[in-house]
Formats: sequence, structure tokens, C-alpha cells
Amino acid sequence: MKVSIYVSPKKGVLDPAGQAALGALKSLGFGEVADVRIGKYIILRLEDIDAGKAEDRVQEMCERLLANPIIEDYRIEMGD
Amino acid sequence: MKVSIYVSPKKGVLDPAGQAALGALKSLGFGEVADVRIGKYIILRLEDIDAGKAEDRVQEMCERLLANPIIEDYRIEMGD
Amino acid sequence: MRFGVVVFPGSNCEMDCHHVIDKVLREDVDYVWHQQTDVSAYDCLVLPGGFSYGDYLRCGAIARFSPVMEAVADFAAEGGLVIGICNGFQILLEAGLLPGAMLRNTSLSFICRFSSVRVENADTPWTNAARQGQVLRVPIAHGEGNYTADEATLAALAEEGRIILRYCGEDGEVTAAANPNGSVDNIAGICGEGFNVFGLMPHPERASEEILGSTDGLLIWESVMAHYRSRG
Amino acid sequence: MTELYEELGLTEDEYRDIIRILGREPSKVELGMYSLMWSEHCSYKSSKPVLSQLPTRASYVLQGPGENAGIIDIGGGLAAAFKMESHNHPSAVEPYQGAATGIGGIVRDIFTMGARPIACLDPLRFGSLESPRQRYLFSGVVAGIAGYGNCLGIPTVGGDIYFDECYDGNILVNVMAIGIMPKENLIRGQATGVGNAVVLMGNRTGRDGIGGASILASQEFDETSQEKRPSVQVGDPFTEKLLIEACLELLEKNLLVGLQDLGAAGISCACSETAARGGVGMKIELKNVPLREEMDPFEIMISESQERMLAIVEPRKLDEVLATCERWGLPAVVIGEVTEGDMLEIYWYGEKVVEVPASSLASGPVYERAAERPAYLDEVQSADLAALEHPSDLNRVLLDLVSGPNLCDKRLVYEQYDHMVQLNTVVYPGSDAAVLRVKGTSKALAVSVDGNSRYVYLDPYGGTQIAVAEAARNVVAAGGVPMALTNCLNFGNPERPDIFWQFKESVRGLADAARHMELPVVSGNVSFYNESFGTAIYPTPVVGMVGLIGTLSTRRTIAFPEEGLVVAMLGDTLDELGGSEYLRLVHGMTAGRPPALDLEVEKSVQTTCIEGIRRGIILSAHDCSEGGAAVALLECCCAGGVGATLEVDTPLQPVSWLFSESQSRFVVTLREEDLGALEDLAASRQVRVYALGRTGGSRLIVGDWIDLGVDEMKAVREEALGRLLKG
Ligand SMILES: Nc1ncnc2c1ncn2[C@@H]1O[C@H](COP(=O)(O)OP(=O)(O)O)[C@@H](O)[C@H]1O
Ligand SMILES: [Mg+2]
Repeated sequence: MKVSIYVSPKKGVLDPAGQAALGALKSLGFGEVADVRIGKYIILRLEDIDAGKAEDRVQEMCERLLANPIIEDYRIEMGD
Repeated sequence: MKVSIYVSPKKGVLDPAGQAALGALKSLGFGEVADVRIGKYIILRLEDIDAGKAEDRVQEMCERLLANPIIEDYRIEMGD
Repeated sequence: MRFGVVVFPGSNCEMDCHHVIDKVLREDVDYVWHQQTDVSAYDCLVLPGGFSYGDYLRCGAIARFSPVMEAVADFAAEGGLVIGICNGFQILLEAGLLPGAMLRNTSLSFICRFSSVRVENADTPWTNAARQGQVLRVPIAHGEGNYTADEATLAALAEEGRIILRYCGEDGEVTAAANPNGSVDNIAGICGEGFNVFGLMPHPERASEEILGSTDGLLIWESVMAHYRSRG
Repeated sequence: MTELYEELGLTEDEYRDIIRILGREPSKVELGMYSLMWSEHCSYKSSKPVLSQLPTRASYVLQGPGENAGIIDIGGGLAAAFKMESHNHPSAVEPYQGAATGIGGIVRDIFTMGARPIACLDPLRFGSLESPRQRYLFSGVVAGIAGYGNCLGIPTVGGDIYFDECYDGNILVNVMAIGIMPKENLIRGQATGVGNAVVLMGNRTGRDGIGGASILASQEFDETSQEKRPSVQVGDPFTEKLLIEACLELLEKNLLVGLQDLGAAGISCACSETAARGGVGMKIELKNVPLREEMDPFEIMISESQERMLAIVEPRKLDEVLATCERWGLPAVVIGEVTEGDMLEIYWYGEKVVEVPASSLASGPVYERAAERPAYLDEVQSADLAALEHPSDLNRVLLDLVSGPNLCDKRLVYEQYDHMVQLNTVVYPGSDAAVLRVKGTSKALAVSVDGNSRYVYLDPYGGTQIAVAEAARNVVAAGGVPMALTNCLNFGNPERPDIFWQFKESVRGLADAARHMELPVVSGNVSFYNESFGTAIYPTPVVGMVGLIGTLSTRRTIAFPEEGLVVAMLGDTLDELGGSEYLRLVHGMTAGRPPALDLEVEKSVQTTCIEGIRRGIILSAHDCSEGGAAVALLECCCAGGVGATLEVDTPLQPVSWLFSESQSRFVVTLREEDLGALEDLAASRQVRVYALGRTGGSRLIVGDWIDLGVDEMKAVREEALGRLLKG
């Protein structure tokens, strides 16, 4: 089973990488870009797991390891 | 206009962060995880742009800057 | 011989390179600002280490678009000597002046320590002062030195003698244990097709004075100076 | 209903003071500013009267406490600036960013004075590594220091790390930075010259770390509350690097009148401090502050967004200043001007929101806190150590000591730090002090940090003196003459009399030791409230010492340099297991009295060592500290890859000679033919030299007590931390 996790910097938290990318895009002539935020895209493959429990487990993984809830938000998408 | 870009390590390319996360998850007791890949989740906000052209422009941003085709694949999702 | 040390926002080894060229090699050297577009005054361009543009997004990804990089590419295309050290190597990769890409170290940590590298090809502008197979003690300091490239590229690099340095043990043995970052085939430095462009992760400028613990890095500077002089 | 001032952490008396100063009720923005500037952190209201006893002067001190960093003259037209600071609580909340922004803050304090930062050091204290939380904090803090410092291109060359359960609930992340400058580039955080422009440079302002919990609690609770929550400060080392280069260029071109970093309390602090120091007023229009998000004036005034600087600029130089910033890609805007008088006036789109005397913000209230000797002292000090049964396998004890978290090899940490960049580091981490050459001269700086809180817990006065002596001793072992010190005083809640007694005793020890050793205190920092659930950490003063090596060739490391040298001990070994690492590890006790320190003896031993090095007699030197003589000898062997065969003639029992942490001792090596000369040098200072044996072979053999292979000792020491971090 495939799971996608989208981790993004919390609103209001400084995102220096996003700011740098924004600057670079602008200087490359992409003036239409008003903002860039850079987070993580995590793809898990789970095996031998009861589909009913999977989402809770993934949530626990995010809380404990994959995301840093103090500065990041995350969203889980089960399946492809 | 919001655009999401999902950058992931190319198949066959080593993913040290993913491997480390896999090891850490297993040692935390998440034995069901068979694989982890870690890429980037890039969120753009575009302004004053003709919706018809936007996707081409974003593709160009990816080709030129946001992804490195030697090691990364990417996927674009226009709108929220 | 006149060196130009390119300064990107976030470079942090430019003064070190400048110091070694000026005070140790006693050659002419200038800083080249990243917005400069004329590099014709130089015989060798040095892209120094550091964190250009904070290494945000990917190491070297933003710096490669600096105005100076077009001039560097033209300079290289005409056979000009270009050396990229650490972040400079990463920028050359992102700019496509050298093949392949960098991944994070397998440890995921930054590593700063002396490393041993073996000279795999002593017949280049960058290594002619060294012996084939000579082991150099030169510091590394990076978080992303895990070099990778596709099979075809690796085969071509090997075939054409463009793998210049490999991580090895003190005895010269190239082993997995001697690989500090996971780099494919223990690659620490490669050349472009004409051998005039050289990228390496170890810092020769940090091993150019006795007081810093090694002078093995001098071999690289002396090689390029000898090469330049022999060309006349 | 609680009053707003209470929620902001001000007392009723303080609130009345504000009304008295203003002659009216303060506005909300004004109240927010007072609450931050009068907080313990910014005002030193509890510590100020105690700190006043510190010796701060010497002929070579160019700037003592009161500015962003202390500065000493190192000759040849050059000066060194240095300071230490804490970032304890932010690091406990978010270890990576907390530690990273700690480095950012202390580095700004250095280049704010006009100096190029040349090194950082990081004294760290964690709880037991058996706890996953502590392992997480440890890894995050180290990665954060690496992430930020490495990007700046400032080598982190030293520090220290201790683990003790007393830090389980409150870790300590202290950071020290040093810079070098031509003396004439010295600039102060002062606003002068009516009509001069006030320029804000660097990152845009966001809602970072706004006032912490007290402010949060003062917000009205509505649907936007979640949005208004303070965000953790995220470091942006790239922008900081640009700030360093831009500011140093501006100073080099002599374009600035004053320069001040924005740290705690942000714009409020920077404006009021520069104005107060310069004896002027200031007029600020907040709508000119570049923002990252929509914010109100209250938030803008107290935001702690990182990587910002405030510069005072003459109008005729303004264009060049702004152009220089632009060239470095740095936002820079004029937010106001220097005015006559001493009023700080703040406007928000033309409307005056603040009008307060700058000096009243910068000089807050002062308290004489009650102090009372804590009850635990009698109990721990009177522990009967004579009755202890000691183990017989001393090889095992030694290996256990160096595979414990406190005495194991810290390579795993310092190899994550770029400790070589700038090409100044000529003695790498792993020795007693790091040595940084001063390019263009034959000189070098030796730097070290120290602070054994176990000693301070057992005896705040004596333990703090030891911190000073030991930091100096480390500098001496490297061949340096100690010049001046900085410090960070980490304590619990100063409103508790027992804690405040610890603080007073500790500062008295610091002052007496510094005065006796003629080491001026040029800068420092106090961190109170290091407690969790009512339990304070051990009192933890940390001392950062800077010394000068006159000629580079007289620098020394701890490593046994070659075979066939005489190994000697300078100074006396006594039966002093109190507070030792041995006692803690083998007997599970933190008790007794810390080793005695006689400052006269300490000075004599140190001058003997310096003189021996200067004359080329002493070829390597290592001070004996935690783990005693045995651990010091082991470290000398491991560092040099050379063994030694030694005999000890002592009335002490073996564990006491091996593991006592007696002060004022060095393990040195020298040539056989120089032994007489060293003995003469020492005798003229009433210092004893004990020749123990010779270097050589691949084992460390100490009588029939210790017999271990160098390779084995090295492996055990080097593997330990990695193993402990796996849990
Ligand atoms: N323990 C101390 N010893 C000596 N000076 C101190 C001590 N604590 C603070 N200071 C001095 O008080 C001043 C204010 O300190 P601090 O608020 O930490 O500075 P900053 O505003 O730069 O963060 C500084 O000049 C500092 O050197
Ligand atoms: Mg300051």
C-alpha cells in the first residue's frame, strides 16, 4: 500500500529555502511567482497491514518522526 | 493561483534520507514500513497569470530550477 | 599566472583560496564577483567552497544561474582551467559543466575531517605533480558529497581516465570503509571531457601549509601551475 | 480579572513605576515594550547588583561588559571581541532551530562590534542519554549548531558536553563566539548625531517568537488566536552570512555611526539601547518595517525575527549604505531618525503609538533578592567517602570512565562542525584548547570553555573558582597566556533564596578567582529560571577563556609527541575523590567536597608550565581534570598514538592517585636532558615535578594498576558516543 505524506512549513514560520527559490525564480524571469514554500514529500510503502489501522499508524509515524509539529504541518493521503 | 509540485528521487537513485527514515521507523516499531522515499513538496503562489499558460510556465520552472532531472522526477498539480 | 576566485553570495572558502594563492603560491589572484561577466583576465578560475545561496533547494542549484556562470561556461568551452572545490564542484555539476549529481552523505550529517584520496590519473592538468596512485591527505567538509551518475556516465568517466581522485584508506586501498559519504565508486574528484574542468570534494586549500597538518593539497596547485607554464 | 501588565509578567510595583515615569497610563504597545525590556533576560534586574563585583579592567581591555561583546587588545593594532550567551529554552522547544539561532545571535554580537567572527565554541549540557527525548535533543542541537555555523563559514572549534540527570528537564545550550578586528574598526551600539538615519537591515519581520507564553496569554481569545500564536524562530544562516559581509564592508568604508543587532525584544531593545547609550532620542515609523505577514505595531515592536541589524547612518552616507546592502542582496530601509532629547517615539502610519524615555526602557528596575544557604549542602558535603569499597580491576574502571558519556571521545560531534574553515585552526578540537592563528602575525589565540556543575553544586564558591582556573589551565596547556574571560551563568529561579544564594556564591567565586588570576571579565550572560517542575538544574556557570600565544611555534597539544620522552606530572595529587566522575560512575554518588583550589598554587603551576613551553622544555601538556590522572594519561596516549610505561610512588591508595580530580596539575612530556631544567623552573615557584616514566610502546602501563593497549583504549573511547546515541 502506498501512502503519500505532504509536509509543509507552518504558516508564519520563516521558510528560507522557499524565499531563496522565490528570489531565484524571479531573477530567472518568472515574475508571476508571488510566493514559494518548500516542504517534504514522503512516499511510504506499507506491507501486511490492515487497511483500517494503516492511517492511524501513519499519523503516529508523522507525529513521532516524519514531521516536526512545532514548525511543520502535514497531510496524509492513503493509497495511490 | 496555487500550484503544488512533487519532486521525488528518481527510481534507482540512492535516497539517503529515505533509507535513514526507514531504519528509524523500523526501530521505533513500525515494522510494516517496507520502503520510504523522501522528496520535496513545493507550493507556489502565482499571480496575474493567464491560466492557460500557467502550466507550461511551471513546467519550465521545474526543468530549469526546481528539480534536477539527473536524480529527481517531478509532478505538477495546478490549483488547490 | 593569474587566478580568479569566484564569489557567490554564501561562498565561504573564497578567502581561504585567495590566501593560499596569494600568500603560499605567491601567484596573482583576484576575487570575481558573481555578477561579473568578463573573466578573460584569468588563467584559472576557482569556484570555492561554501553554501552559495544557503544551498537552499539543492546545493549549487541557484548559484549556477549567477551571471558569472555563463562566462565560466564560455571560458571552459575555450579550454580555460576551472577548478570547483566542494560547493564549487556542486555548482559545476548543477551547471552541467561536469556530469552527475550530488546526494546527501549517507550519514545525513555534515562531515569535517582529514580524508585520504588516491590519485587515479596523474596525467592531468590538476595532478601532474603527483604520482599515479599517490595517496593525498586532504580535509573534507561537506554534507552533500555523495556523488552519483548513471551507468553510462560512470563507464565513460572510468574509461576516459576522468575519475581523478578516489577516497581510500591511508594505505591507498579503495574500500567501502574509506568512503566517507557514500559516493559511487568512492569518487572524490572528476574531470570534464577536456580535462580543463576539475571538480573535487576535498579542500586542497586546507592542506597547503605545514602548520595546518598537511601540504598534500599543494600538489594540485603546483600541477595546474606547471601545466599552465608548459602550455606557455 | 487579571490586569494586562500581570499577564505580560510585570509586577504591580513595576506597573506603578511605569505610570510614574510616563505621568500617565501606558498604551498597550508601551506596556509590551516595558514588559520585555524589564524582563530578567533583558534587564538583569536580579543579577546586576551581584555582577558589579566582577573585575572588568586591565590595560588591554578596550571594551568591558555593557556592550554587545567584550574586546581586548592583542597587539599589532588588532583586537579580539568575544562573548558567551545561552539559548536554553528555545533549544528545549525546537533543538535544531533553537541551537541554530543561538549561533546566529552570538555571531551578530561579534560583528556588531566591527570584528570578523573567527570561531565559535559550544558548551552543552543534557540529561541522561538513556532517555529518547534527550537523544533527540542532543542530535538536534548538534545538527543545528553545525547547520548554522558551517553555512556561515565560522569554524566551531571547541566547547564541552556534560550529561547529568539534573538537566533532564532543562538542557543548556550556551554558545561563545570570537572575532578579530583592526582596532580602529571598533564600533559601538550607539545612536548619536541628531538627524542621522536609523536603518533596519536584513530579514523581513514576522511573528517569530513573539514574547513567548506571557504575551500569548494576553491576547484576546477569538477565532484568530491560533493564527497569532508565536512561531518558533527559524534560522536563516544565508542571510546572516550576507549581513556579516555587508556590515564589515560598511565599517571598513567607515559608513556607520553605530551598529546594533536585534536579539531579544527585537526593535524595542535595539532602538532603546542605542538611543540610551548615545544619550539621544529616536523617532521611528513602523510602516516602513518590511514585514513577512500582516502585523500590528505591538507585534512588530516585540518580534524576535532573526538576522536583522540596526544601523545609525549620517544622511550624506545613506545612499552608499543602501547601495552596499543592495549589492549584497540585503533588504535595508530607513525606519526613522535620531532626535534630540531622550524620547523614543514610535509611529504607525503617522499615528504616535509610543512615547517613552529611551533610558527608562534600557535601565529597568533592580532587585536585591533574598539569599539563603540551601539545606542540601551539609548533607552532600559530609558524605563519608572513606568508607567506600573500591573495585580492584582498575583497567575496567578506566575503560568504563572513558566509555561513559562525559569522558568519551566527542569526535562524533565536532566532526559535524566545520572546524577548519578560514584556515586559522592550528590545534584542532580534541586537545585542551583550540588554537587559532592570527594571519599576518606570528601570534595565535588559545580558547577554551569550562564549567563542571557537579563541583558548583557541591560548593558554589569553590566550584566556580575551579571553572576559572581550569579554563585558564587549558589555555596554558596549549601554550597560551590567559588574557580575559567571558561567562554564561545558568541557574534556577532567582526568586528562590536557595538558588539566589548559589548564584551569589558562584559570582563571588568567579570574581575572586578572576581578580586573583588577573583575568578581567569582559562580557557574559545570565540565564535564570532553568527549572522544570520546580527542580532546578545544578548551578552551571560556564567560563570561556581567551589567551594569547606569542609565537606560533610554542603552541602545544595534549598528544604524546614521540617515543622515549620523560612523562612528568606538574603539581600534587591528593586524596580528593569528592565530586569526581569516578565517584559518580562507580559509586553512583555526587557528593563530598570538590577538590580544593589554592589560587596561588594554581598560578605557580600555570606559570611553570608556560615558562617550560616557552623555553622549549615542555613538548606536550595536558591538564588533569575530570577522570583524574588516569584519564589524562590515557588521552595523551590516544591523541599521540604512543604508549607509556610509568611508575607511581605515592602513599595514596591506587584509586585516589588515578582518579582524584586534584586541581593545579599538568601531565607533560620532555626530553630526559631537560628534566633538571624543568625541576629548577618549578622549584623556584614551589611547584613539584614528579617524573613518572617514559613514552613508548603501544600500551599504557601504570605500575601494576593499569595495563591497556592504546588501540583498545582509543576504540573504546571513540565508539562510546555513537553507541550511547543508539540507545
Ligand atoms: N555574567 C556576566 N558577566 C559579565 N558581564 C555580563 C554578564 N552577564 C551579562 N553581562 C554583560 O551585560 C550586557 C548585557 O548582556 P546581554 O543582554 O546578554 O547582551 P545582548 O543584549 O548582547 O544579548 C553585556 O554587555 C554582557 O557582556
Ligand atoms: Mg547583543
